[in-house]
Amino acid sequence: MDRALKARLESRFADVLQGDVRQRHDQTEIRIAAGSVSDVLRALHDEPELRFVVLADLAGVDTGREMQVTYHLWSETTRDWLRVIVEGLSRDDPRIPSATFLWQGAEWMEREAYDMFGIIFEGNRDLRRIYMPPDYTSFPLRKDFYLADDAARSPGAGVRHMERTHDPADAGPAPLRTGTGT
Amino acid sequence: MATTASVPPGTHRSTDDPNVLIDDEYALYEPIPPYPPRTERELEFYTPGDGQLYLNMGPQHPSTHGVLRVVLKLDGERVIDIDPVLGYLHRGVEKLCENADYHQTISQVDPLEYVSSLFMEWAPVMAYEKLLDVEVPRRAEYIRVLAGELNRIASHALFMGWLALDLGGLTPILYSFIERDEIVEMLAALTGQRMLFNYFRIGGVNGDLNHDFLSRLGDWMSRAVNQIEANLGLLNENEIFVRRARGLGVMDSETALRYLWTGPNLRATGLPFDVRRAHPYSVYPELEFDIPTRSEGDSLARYLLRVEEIKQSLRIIDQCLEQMPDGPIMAKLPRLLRPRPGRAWAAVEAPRGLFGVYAISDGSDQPFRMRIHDPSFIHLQSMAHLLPGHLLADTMAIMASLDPVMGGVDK
Amino acid sequence: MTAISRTWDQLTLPGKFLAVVVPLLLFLTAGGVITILLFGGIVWQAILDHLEIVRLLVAALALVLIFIPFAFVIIYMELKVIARMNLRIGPDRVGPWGTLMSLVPGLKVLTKEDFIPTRADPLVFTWAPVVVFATSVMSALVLPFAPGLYGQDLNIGLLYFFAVGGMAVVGLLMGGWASFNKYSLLGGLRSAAQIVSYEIPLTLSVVGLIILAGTMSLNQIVEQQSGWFTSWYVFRQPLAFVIFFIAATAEANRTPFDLTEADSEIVAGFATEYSGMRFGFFFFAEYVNVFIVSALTTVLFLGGWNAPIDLPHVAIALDPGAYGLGLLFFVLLVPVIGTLVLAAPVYLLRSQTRWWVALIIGFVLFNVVAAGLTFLWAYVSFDFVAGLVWLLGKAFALVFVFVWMRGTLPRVRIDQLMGFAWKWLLPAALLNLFVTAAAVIAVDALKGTPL
Amino acid sequence: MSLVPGLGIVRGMSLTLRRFFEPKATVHYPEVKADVAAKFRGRLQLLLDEHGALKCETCFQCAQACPIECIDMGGMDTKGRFHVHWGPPETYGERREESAIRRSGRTVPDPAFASFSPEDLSPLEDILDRCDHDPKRLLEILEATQAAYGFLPVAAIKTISQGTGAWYAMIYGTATYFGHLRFESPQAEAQVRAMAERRPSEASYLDRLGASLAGQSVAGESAGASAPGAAAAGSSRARATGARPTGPRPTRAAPARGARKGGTPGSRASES
Repeated sequence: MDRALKARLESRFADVLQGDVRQRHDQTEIRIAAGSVSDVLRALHDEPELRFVVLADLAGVDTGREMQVTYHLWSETTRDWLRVIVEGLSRDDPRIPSATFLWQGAEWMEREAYDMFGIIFEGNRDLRRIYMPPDYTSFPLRKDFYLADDAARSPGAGVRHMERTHDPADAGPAPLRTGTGT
Repeated sequence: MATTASVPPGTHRSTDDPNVLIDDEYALYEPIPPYPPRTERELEFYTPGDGQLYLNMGPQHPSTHGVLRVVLKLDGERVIDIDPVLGYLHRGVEKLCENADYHQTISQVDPLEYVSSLFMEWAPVMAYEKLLDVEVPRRAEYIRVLAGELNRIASHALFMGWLALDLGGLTPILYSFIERDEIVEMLAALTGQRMLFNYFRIGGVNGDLNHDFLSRLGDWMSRAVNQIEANLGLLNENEIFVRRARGLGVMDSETALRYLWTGPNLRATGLPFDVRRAHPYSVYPELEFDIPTRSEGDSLARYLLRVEEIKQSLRIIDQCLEQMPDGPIMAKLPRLLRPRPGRAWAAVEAPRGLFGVYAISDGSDQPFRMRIHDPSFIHLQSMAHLLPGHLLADTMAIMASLDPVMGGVDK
Repeated sequence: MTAISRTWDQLTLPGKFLAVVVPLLLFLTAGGVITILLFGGIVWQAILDHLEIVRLLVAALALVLIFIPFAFVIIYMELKVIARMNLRIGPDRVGPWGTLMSLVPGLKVLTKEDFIPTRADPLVFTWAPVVVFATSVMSALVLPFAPGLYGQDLNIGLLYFFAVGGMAVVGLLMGGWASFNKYSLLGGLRSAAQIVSYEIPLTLSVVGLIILAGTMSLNQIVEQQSGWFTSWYVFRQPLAFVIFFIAATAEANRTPFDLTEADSEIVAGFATEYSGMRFGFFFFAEYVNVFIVSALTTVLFLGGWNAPIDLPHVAIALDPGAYGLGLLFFVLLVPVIGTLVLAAPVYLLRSQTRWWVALIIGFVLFNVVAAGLTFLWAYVSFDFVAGLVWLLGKAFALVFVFVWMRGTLPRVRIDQLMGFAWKWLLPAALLNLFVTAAAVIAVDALKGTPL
Repeated sequence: MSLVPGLGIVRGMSLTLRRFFEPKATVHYPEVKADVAAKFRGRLQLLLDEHGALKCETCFQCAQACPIECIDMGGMDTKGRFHVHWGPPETYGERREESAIRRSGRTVPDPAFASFSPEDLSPLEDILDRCDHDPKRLLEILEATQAAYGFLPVAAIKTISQGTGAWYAMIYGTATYFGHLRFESPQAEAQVRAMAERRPSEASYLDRLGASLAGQSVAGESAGASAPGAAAAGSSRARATGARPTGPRPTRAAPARGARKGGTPGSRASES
């Protein structure tokens, strides 16, 4: 755990941080809102005492209550992985600015997050489905995803026996997990 | 269902969307999607220029390394633009991992990059150990490093054969398969499986070193270098191969960072970024090895860099065999794992680059969210940057030099 | 009526067959005899008058028939040799050591469905393989296999060969264009560019040889190389030999110049949409081309059907009539005695061998020995047997080199291919031509013969 | 790349020519078999103990642990019961899809088993509705099912498994855990009794055990003859260890998300 990094982050991003900076093992975790993503990422990437030039990962998360987008960053100025969690996206219409203005290579990861969670990355010029067929209607990694319904909605429905629309009458809404995810 | 309705003559229904009617003639000529372009990039790509034609490669193409489909925009033999289409091998591994318990996920992520499966196991195992605050015995760590480096050599050896095969050479692929087969037999003696070794366990490894493995390893190490050198004599010296691979898909380091390159491909552009040194994760701090880099950043550099990495891996294996401590190979853990809620990220240096796993626990016996970051996925993305201006013959050569594995690209 | 039908029903199946065939044969034989007696003389006279036409037809038919086995042999060679170079065993199931393996793809293409893709041009699509195969066989018409064993001895044989061989590109273009497939189109265009641009160094490289030989007739070129192997043209025109071999590799679409069916780029090139026997024609034409190119290289540079050393010509004068009745005893006794002599050691040395097994072994051994002796006698007493043996030996050695290169080398890119042809091979061929011409002029001047 | 142009090509060709005569790396497969590592675990097989008896006790732990649920078992369990599981002819792929759907958190409409279930499953629907498809009330469901049918038919258990989302293996573990649940119709009891008569008695099995431990082998022993002995062996071990309780043990609380994979007391007990 890199205490100096924690101090630096707290001093630099005091205004945009939501909650305190958490540290566990070799990871430092900050939480911000969707509005300040562009500024925070640019500052992390450009400023000489941070210089997080390597974007290791971009992941979408569905906690069951809200959507989150997680960035993992590496810098030669610290021994830790920096995890930037953008929280508070609504599950109905999650929107977040794209990171492709810094890392062109984030494009496909954002496409994947859109494909799996329906998160809209504003500024990504190629936000298509990447794994699922282009006319796919649902987002598989959401917690309320139900395969049988989804297969019934898909163009090839009716081929296999489990591809039939699930009638919500005989078993209520999708059971969400009790865990909050954090 | 919509497919049962009759279609007017001269048209047929799209396999993507049965509500879309495609004019047969139009559909016969171009692989242009039957729906209006949805994004800026798609509009740009599927707007044909003057005298340009679209060529659809795959998913059943001899050399697309699996079931990749790429749509090429050609001007004669020269490639103007490329649009890879993924998803033909998509298995939803992340969803499956969310619904299997922590032990079972290891066998779920195993076949991601099936030529280097041990690394696919290493990252999730490390992530779970961080979630559970487990201390892994040092002997287990050494065994992991040993097996991992063997697997890295096997993967790199296979890469050279594939590159030569996509450049039209029939023989090198079989020589490298001979190399790979010896290593794979070794690992089978160690782990019990040839390809999808379900070997790493949370808090250790599945089995200890045995005499069969050690005897095979010693026998192979004595002649590995000469054997590999002899096989490479077919390529390193060959004028045709060198002239074709040189200056192919040149990438400079800044652009490589913007495209999130890692691993040998990034090192071939001159940046010595290696997770084993940049963020040491196992007993790698105790081992000494160099990080070879090259400055050209073309296919030949990627090829030669992997040759160097094979030698470094042999060094690491030697040191592992010397410094291998005694002791247990598994940490004490309950059979049913329920880590306390939290998040963990672990990244390893796979043969293709940074392979990371981001696991979220909600206190149950199954990961709440399991994110898998695969380097092949990232590297394949930059084809659209590397390819334009090259010839059709170089398409597969550049892709082979990036060394993607479709099992990892389509998770 | 009923009696005939009852008799017919009582007949067995072979009986019915014979009852139909035998009278038919008798009738046809009688008719044939009468026809020959009436018009035989005229027909025979006509054949005698146009003997060269008949000879040409027979030669063309023989070439078509002989090239299929050659293609099979080359396919087996490719499978086995490349397998051994890959440290594999290769085909080992069909036939002894897999020798019949190359029949399997032949049967496969014979039994596969033969379809024409949608929107393809049926006429051109159908005729393209025919054109390719026909050109390769036609160009072989001037190849001298042995003294007196050739299709035609044209005094412009070499020119004819290049002219007809260059027609193959038409077939490839037809196939690539008519298939309605972009891979096929790219393959056809590649083959057109490649073959047309390699025609030039190929032809120019042999012009020097023609200057030296003073003729374009392949037979005379071969005869000029008789005697010891030092008189072969490869020693007088080494540069031309290298250029010719490289250009011939490109002509035959062989690795490293097999861009027309580069399987890792354009799936199968012009043959992507072909199946069944149409693909089989392309398939055979490729290997026939390999053999023809090797044979031509042999003829031009490696002495053709001449033995490398000047063997003394011994003629065995066998006059069967001189032996009279003894010949009968000879013919009857030699097999019996030979069988017994060869069977005796087998029977005596291995006690558990049954006597009839020993006799069978002895008979087989005797046949082997007799065949060997007959071949030796034929080799010594007939020139064309010796010539055929030497030419086929040299040609298949060159075929082995082609297969060897395919097992070793990767493929060049299209721009490297063209650049190599125009920047290196063409100037080298011109240099070779000028040097040869200057040398000839100088030698003539030194000899004092007027130009 | 060498300075002399073409030298590299010549070297490569010399290498291939040398390899042409070297010993080969492949083998004639059916005649020559490649050696398999001693630790190779690619083969799934039922192991026999030294008496030729099956070691498998049909505890379904492997079926529970299999990540893709491709393990299925049939045959005879340690109580000499008939047809522990007579599953439908399922292919690997169907099974995988089914498990994927079950893991997506809802019931699986799977008519595959209907072909070999003569019973009508309409009472089962009421029972499941009464217990609103709750796997935590599995014991209640099973008892009601036994009250309805007189025993627990395989089709009923499968229906319960798909209705509640609990694995078949877990339901089976629960049912075997409680002594008063039966798996055969009373008609099948006679069959079981007939089989029990055909089976060699436990005494003879113990004699053979002693004899083999002493070192001499019993004449006329073969795998076929000793396979039923396996069941006797299993039952003897079971009685010896007393792993057949009369009443239900106090059980742990099922996890909160049990509905997704049907964590049942019996299955948890059998798992830990």
